Amino acid sequence: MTYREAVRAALRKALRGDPRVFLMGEDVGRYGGAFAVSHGLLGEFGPERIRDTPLSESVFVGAGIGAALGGMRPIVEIMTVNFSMLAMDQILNNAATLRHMSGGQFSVPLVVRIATGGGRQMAAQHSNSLEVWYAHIPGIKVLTPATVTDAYGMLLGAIPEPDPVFIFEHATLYPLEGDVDETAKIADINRAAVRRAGRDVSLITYGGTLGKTLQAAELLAAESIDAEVIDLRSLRPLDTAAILDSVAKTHRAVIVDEGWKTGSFAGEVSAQIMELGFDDLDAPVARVCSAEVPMPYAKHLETAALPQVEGIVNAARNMVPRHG
Amino acid sequence: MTYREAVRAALRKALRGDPRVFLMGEDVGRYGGAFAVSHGLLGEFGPERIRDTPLSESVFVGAGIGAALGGMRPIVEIMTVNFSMLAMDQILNNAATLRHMSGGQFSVPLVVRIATGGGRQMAAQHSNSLEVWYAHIPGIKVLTPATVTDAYGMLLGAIPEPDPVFIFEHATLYPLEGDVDETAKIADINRAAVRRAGRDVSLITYGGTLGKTLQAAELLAAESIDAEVIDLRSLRPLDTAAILDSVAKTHRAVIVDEGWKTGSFAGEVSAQIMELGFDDLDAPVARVCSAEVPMPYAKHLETAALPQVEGIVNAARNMVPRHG
Amino acid sequence: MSANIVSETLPVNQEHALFLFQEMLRIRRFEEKAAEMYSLQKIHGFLHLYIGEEATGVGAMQAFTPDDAIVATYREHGHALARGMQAPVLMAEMFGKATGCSHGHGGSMHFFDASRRFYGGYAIVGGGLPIAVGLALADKMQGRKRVTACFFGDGAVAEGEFHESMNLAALWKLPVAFLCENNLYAMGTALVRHQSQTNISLKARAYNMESGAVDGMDVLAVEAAAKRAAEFVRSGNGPFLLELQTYRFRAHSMADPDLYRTKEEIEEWKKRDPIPLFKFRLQEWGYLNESDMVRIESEISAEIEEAVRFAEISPEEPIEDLLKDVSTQVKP
Amino acid sequence: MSANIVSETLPVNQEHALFLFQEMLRIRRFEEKAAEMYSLQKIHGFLHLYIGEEATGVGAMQAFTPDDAIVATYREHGHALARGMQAPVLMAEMFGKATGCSHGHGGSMHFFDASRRFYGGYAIVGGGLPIAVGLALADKMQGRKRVTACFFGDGAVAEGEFHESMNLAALWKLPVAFLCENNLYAMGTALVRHQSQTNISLKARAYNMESGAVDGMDVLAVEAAAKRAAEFVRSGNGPFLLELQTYRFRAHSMADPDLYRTKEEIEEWKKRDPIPLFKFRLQEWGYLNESDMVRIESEISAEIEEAVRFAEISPEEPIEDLLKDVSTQVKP
Ligand SMILES: Cc1ncc(C[n+]2csc(CCOP(=O)(O)OP(=O)(O)O)c2C)c(N)n1
Ligand SMILES: Cc1ncc(C[n+]2csc(CCOP(=O)(O)OP(=O)(O)O)c2C)c(N)n1
Ligand SMILES: [Mg+2]
Ligand SMILES: [Mg+2]
Repeated sequence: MTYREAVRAALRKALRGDPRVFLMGEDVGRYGGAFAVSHGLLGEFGPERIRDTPLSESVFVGAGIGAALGGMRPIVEIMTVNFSMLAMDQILNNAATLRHMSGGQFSVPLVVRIATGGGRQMAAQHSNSLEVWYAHIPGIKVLTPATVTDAYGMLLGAIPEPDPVFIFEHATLYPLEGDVDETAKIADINRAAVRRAGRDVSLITYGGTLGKTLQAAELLAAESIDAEVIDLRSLRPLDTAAILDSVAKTHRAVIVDEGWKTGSFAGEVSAQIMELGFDDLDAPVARVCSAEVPMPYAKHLETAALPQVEGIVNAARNMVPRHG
Repeated sequence: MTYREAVRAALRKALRGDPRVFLMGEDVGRYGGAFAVSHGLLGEFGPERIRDTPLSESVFVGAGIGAALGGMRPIVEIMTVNFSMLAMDQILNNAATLRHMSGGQFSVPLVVRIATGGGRQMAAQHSNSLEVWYAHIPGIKVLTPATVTDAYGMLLGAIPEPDPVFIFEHATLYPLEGDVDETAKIADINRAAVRRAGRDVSLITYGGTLGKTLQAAELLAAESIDAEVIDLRSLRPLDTAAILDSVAKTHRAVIVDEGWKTGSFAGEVSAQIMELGFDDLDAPVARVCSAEVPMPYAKHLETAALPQVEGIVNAARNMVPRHG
Repeated sequence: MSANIVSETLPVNQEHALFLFQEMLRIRRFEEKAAEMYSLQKIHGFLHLYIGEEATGVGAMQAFTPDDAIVATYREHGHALARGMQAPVLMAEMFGKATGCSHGHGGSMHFFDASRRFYGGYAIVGGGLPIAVGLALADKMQGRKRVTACFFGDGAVAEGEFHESMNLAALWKLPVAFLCENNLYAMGTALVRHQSQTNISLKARAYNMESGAVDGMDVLAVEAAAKRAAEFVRSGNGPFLLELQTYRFRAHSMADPDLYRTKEEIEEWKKRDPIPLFKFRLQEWGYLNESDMVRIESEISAEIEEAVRFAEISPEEPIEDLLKDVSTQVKP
Repeated sequence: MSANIVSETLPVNQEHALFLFQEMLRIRRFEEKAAEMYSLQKIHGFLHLYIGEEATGVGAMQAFTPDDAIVATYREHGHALARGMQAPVLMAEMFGKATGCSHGHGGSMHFFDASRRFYGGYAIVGGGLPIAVGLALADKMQGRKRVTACFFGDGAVAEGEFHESMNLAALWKLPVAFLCENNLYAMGTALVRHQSQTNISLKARAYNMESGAVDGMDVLAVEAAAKRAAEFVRSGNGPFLLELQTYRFRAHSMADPDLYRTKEEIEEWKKRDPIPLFKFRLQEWGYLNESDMVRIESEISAEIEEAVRFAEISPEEPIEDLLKDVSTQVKP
């Protein structure tokens, strides 16, 4: 099944399993979902539970918060991360604060799914990767499923969470094919995963750049550089232990992150390695991020702006001493 | 004069010097400014140029962008950084993109002043430090004047900029006293400043935490630890050279930043030192940031949540080997 | 109901009338004390007083049952008290104590009480409206006949969140009573300087929503209008916008030098102070004599002194608990 | 002007009538070619066609002088062409070439042209409205008698930015002509499912703004209504909201399977296709015969072929210039 179908299967399972669950967002129903993720769910669950909203990001995210306070288990879809700017007030000031601000009286069991990332020539207003902003906010969880299995398992893992969970689905992943065991238990959403074991360098990434990073690891293998690939899976909480374990083994790390470099999540990971794994390092941690430019439309410029396999390979190659 | 008065003096100079300059925001006029910054300007310049807006952050920031496109030199005030969430769409998707997206045809000479920071028991919806989010955005400049002189000079330095400039004024600084040479030329807004020279450790900070950092340096001096204090002044562009110069000298750095730690600007600075100053380091770079909690109201909790002098001193002390 | 101002009232018995009076007076005295505590630096941060607006909160609150939900603003002392929250936990909250209704996390702007379905205390202007819409959505989806009462000011009407909330609530026929406390100012900005259309209840038409306006200085008129609005909503007709026309006698917050309006304007409005106005009627009806009045004042005074005492002696939340309620499971 | 639909038209001479016809036809053919180029993978990303809505853009654009400003949406091919931007630079933009009107940075959704005061091309729904308000503010403050024309869809009306923009423009009496192209759908969501009040022009009352609605399939009616609106605005009366009632014949974008409406509904609307409708009238008036028609089609066809050729042979922006226009001074 595809990543898209895996999200859909998880939605279906959540909707079937709990009458409090409903899906709400722009064009999730009659249109069939901007990325066809929710295609067919309207027919199965009806318009009460598959709710098309007006173009009103602030109120439909805020209403998700309110409905969660009121005992529902809303899943809100934001079509593209850039549009979530219109809901940032509700996210930062309400969703993330209500539990603490109320002295623990209220909780907001809300799941928000957001399509993110570039690579489809959607230009400057539809291509950002702002996961780092969300990961900065205490009080919420930030997940970045990068595989078909995680698309399924992490969404199901998010539903029972008592606090707001933001799931970033990189839009280039939707057609990705993979296997999912639908009977398997829901995923642990707090742990990173080693996607490829290796000894020479840790390539640390998440979301849309996992595929490129794995490709880079293969190319490096051909040069006898044995890269370990860590998929962070969750940015908040961050599985720092998994990062440190890997770096303790490889002594080198490249962080691959589609966000703009300055203020990137890659910077955070680098800083944590600095703080907790400094003595393990044989070389400075490197970052492969997006160029600091609003995403250009033209293919060749967009490709140049985004992290690519070659850049990852170069970064790793530059820090690993030549064998023989 | 106070920091507040210095901002006001700069506003007055800008308004007098260029008929295209005007100030717009909530309660900048009749109320006299939420922090009394614009007090008196309405009387001097009239309601055409000191414009009270409705509570509509998105449109008054967007109108600032439009007015800049239309040949004006707007200065927009956002009362508190948390409210700027309501304008993030205009900031990220329009202000920062228009020059590039239009192939260089348009520019947005807009200045936005934003009060930021905690420490006044304003609780979770009025106390954040989100400078790092702004510093992540290509296409804009992000300034953090920390002294009375910079409050004056950097605002004047921002006015002639052809691109959007966001100036963060830490609300605890407004009563700060200092000297300003009003006849001096406008400040270089792109460079960091060494606020105290030292050899043992670099304390790198900006905005509201400069004062605490200088206090920490004094306490460290009493322990014979000679700290250098770097005031970043501008987060975008970042004066990386100044950071590296300092670290090359001291071999140690503590970054002090009022933002929450995960995804903080301190992380970015740490990552850049990692990348470009690794070989100079005798100890891992440390960060002193805010605790990861929505800002609590109660004084003792707020104090515990924010970076304090003691924490800075401890961080520095822990990394400097005991002399004798 | 049209967009005309209604000031019809329902017949009122002595007990209920006295209750309303005491409710208003308690709020007034509570806030006078809060102002004093602020001057004494027992209370910090922002303190927004409701003085002058007591009839709107007290009158409106009569329309809602314990099952209904309340969403308020940073100027919510009156709503909290009228909802039955007790003065001591509110005072303790403003003192930043662990016994406060939000454990001292929120202060004056962020009162919460799950047991009374009091959902706060929102300090981003307009930010509470989407929450109210969501609470009502939950009720509607779960087939409960509850109403969500959402208080906000005239200033909030200019925010996009007002517009989006009105449209969605009306579109989905959600059980929200939108209660706009129009006190003619948003901080220092007068209604005419922040609204191109100053008739707020008329704006409901843009959403195909029913609306009305009422004299917010007359507690009985407010009660009657709010009850009609609440019953309309409760009967499944969708949301209702009720404009409560009032005035704040004090500055916007303790930090406000109040430069933007004249003393005369304030004095003029004080002639319509809801408390003496209602007292006069109670006396006229023979519901209240001077000795009742002395008793009521002294009961309230005792209650508020007790609130201060409680706040004073209450413990602070331990610093070790700083990260406790950020997420359900915190990894320390 | 009331909120009723007007379809009065002004007397029209042959030259102007033919001009309008050609303008509409050029847009139609340009977009048919764009769709073809998308299928051939010469154009990527989002492509939103305007087909069916040509009368609104062409009719409305007649009301604005070169000094006026235009703000449009991601569905702006029609507006750009009607504003005089040339097909080759638009096609080149969609091909991602350096010769494109935005150097290939923007693509279909982000056309810009400083020389024609065409301010783009906004792809966040509602995001252009505040920009238009600001452009108008600049004009008003500088004492210029210009108008800013702001196009947006019915979907945008639900966004908070619409509300805030309407209020501010009306409050400050800014010279904005708000032109709502109501094509009855926001992506797959029908007007009745996204607006509690489906009469869009009526919403202006909530802002004390003048408004009107017009049959957007009749280019002459649109022209007349837009001219009245523009003159109203130009004369210093403040903003005007004009609702242009139209329909899009194609899917929302090339990615849309168009599942949310019936073929019959589309066919019904196609009977009101603005181009044949106007052609019929031109013929009736004796303004257009078959040989004119052949000539016009072939001229437009040549123009568009040239646009494709130009786009094909144009160079790409060099990759070294990736960071060039991010800020004025870039430190490489
Ligand atoms: C989004 C936002 N912008 C600005 C402020 C600052 N502020 C706090 S209250 C207020 C005025 C609100 O007026 P209104 O809604 O009429 O309520 P009132 O204070 O009169 O009760 C302003 C501007 C804020 N808290 N939130
Ligand atoms: C803020 C925002 N939310 C969602 C989208 C996705 N989207 C693009 S166009 C569109 C529909 C807009 O409808 P309308 O305003 O009626 O314009 P039309 O496409 O019909 O011309 C949507 C939902 C967007 N671009 N921006
Ligand atoms: Mg008010
Ligand atoms: Mg539409």
